[in-house]
Amino acid sequence: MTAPADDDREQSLFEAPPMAEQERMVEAILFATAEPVTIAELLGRMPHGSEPLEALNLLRRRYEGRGVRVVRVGAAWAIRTAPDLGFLMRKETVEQRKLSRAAIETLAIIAYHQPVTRAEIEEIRGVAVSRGTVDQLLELDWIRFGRRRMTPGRPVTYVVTERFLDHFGLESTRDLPGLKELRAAGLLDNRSYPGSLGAGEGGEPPPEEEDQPGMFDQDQEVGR
Amino acid sequence: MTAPADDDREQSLFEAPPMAEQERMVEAILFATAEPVTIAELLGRMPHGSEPLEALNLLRRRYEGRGVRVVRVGAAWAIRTAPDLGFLMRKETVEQRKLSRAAIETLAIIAYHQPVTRAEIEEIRGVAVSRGTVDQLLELDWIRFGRRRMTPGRPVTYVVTERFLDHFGLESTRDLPGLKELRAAGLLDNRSYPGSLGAGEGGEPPPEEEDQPGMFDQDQEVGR
Amino acid sequence: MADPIPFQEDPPGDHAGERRADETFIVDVDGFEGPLDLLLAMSRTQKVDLRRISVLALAEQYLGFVERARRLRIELAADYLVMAAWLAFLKSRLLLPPDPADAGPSGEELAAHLAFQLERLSAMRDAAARLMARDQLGRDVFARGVPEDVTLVRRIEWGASLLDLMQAYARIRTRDEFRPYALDRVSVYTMEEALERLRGLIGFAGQWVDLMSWLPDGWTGDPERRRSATAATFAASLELAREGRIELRQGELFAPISVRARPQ
Repeated sequence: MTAPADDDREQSLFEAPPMAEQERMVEAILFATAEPVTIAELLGRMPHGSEPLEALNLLRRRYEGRGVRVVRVGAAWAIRTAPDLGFLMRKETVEQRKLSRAAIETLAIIAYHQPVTRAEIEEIRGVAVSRGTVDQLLELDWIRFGRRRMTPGRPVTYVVTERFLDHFGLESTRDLPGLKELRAAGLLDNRSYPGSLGAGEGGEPPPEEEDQPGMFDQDQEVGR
Repeated sequence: MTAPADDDREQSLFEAPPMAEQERMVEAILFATAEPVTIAELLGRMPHGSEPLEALNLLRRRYEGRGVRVVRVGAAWAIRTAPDLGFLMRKETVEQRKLSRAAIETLAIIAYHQPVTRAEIEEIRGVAVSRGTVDQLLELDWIRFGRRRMTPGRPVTYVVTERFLDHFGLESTRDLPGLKELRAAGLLDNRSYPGSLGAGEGGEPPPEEEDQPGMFDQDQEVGR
Repeated sequence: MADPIPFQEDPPGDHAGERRADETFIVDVDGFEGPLDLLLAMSRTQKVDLRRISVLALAEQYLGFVERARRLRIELAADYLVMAAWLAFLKSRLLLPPDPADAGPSGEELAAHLAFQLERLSAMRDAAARLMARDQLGRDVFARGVPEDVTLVRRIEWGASLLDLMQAYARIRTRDEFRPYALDRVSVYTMEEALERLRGLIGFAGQWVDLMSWLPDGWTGDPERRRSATAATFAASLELAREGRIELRQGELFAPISVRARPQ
């Protein structure tokens, strides 16, 4: 066995491509998909020894100010059109299902308070959360079940998804608008009713939303 | 198209965006549109007075040598992966499996004794060689058929291939260490090779392996 | 359910917006998502920071609303009445001096919590509005229009290192106590040897000869050696018959096999 020759071969076999080439590869992979791509997936698809994160940062800088941008979505990355050019895409615009006010508020509460139980959502809104509201958000893949809360009854919690981040152009839930101020003001604390054993004793359990369709007609409440 | 005869007010009202801005627009449109886009369509979607062909040519030049390219598809334009990066669009899942003991032993005998017939391999191993074992090595392109032996029955012989040498980092089979070197390297003194329990302890021949479908089941072979 | 009956009442102020807000919740309970929502709307009429809101004033306002609704025989949902009862309790707590025997929360604590609930609900509504005002995918921002399919390829890589190979070989070779490569052939008579011998002998076999008489010397005594020599010689005779050099004959099953050179 001739050691030097062996070394050479191994070297060339596993040497990572130059960074400029890696940047091209990341570019090609991100362009080819509509879904955000994780670093792990980039690593898996690029040649051995590649450093996708560095390539991504280069690429991101390259596309600054261009018609499309490299954006981070949670633990993944994607290319998206620049928001100021949305007016050109009227043809591509997806007719979005109008969300009820209940759904929008529930979504915001989940995003800002996650992980959060249904009882906590009801406590904050002061009204029962209808099944349809949660179903709609689950269907949109904007929320999902989180861990069960380790309290009596082991209630399920809800958290927002990566698709939620992608839809609203957020890098992470830390980037939710006004999050810091809300936290500083103590408005995200789980403050329970004074002197009570648990939260939500203040009002009787709110009535079931479904039973009273006239009370807050979801289809009318649409918008913001 | 604004004719030069138009008055000043009209001119400023319909002034086309700067070319750099038009390039961004073309970029975003090509990116987000599901089908290749014609110049006429670009013209229809961009602000009045735009010159999509010029913007397109700028964009096309910008993408030269990048991971994606602006290409002509019939009478329309689209962004596509650079041809040399097509391999990235294959997601390969590689499953690493260890060769069975039977296969590695057979391979070793062929490497050390080539050209060698199946009968000779069996004689050396002290056990029948299954068809599956040989087929697997042939499929891996690590062995191939050599010349037929000029003895009764004209049995085929096996030899190792270039790919074998390549995989094991050998210039030729003459580079394979001999018994003396194996001993010097401690490979013969170590009696408890992984998986060599029977052989190491008392030369007890391994059980008959022919016609055992589970032969390639690594977990069974290796742990023996 | 409450009918949207116009209800004229002295407006609390001359501010048009305030009046409208006041009328709204008097007239149209349908527009509210429960008592907390209504209380939040009422608190807005105080035009102060929600943290400095007068909960007492709010309680009175709410109780007044319920009273008016009752006079108008407007049917209120149960939770509105529950809230009214609770606010009446809160009001008494706030107005009466604290009872030292009562270990429950003070009126101030209860009022502070209600103020917190209202502020939190208001904050979440603002947050929801800000969220929805963001650029949204498929509306303001767009993903790739023509995703290219990723071909999935499953590949099995069989791994073996040179060390594996050498160890395997060493394993085989050390079974024979490191003897050099030479098979133990003491009691094995090979077909090649038998062929060699038969080729020399057939020239002399013009007549039928018992095949067993051709066994080599030293291979007829020991049963193991005899067996090996017999097999090899028989196989060799078959090979020569195939080549057309000899003829074979056997009278019956297990009878001696005779052989002779094939007449040219």
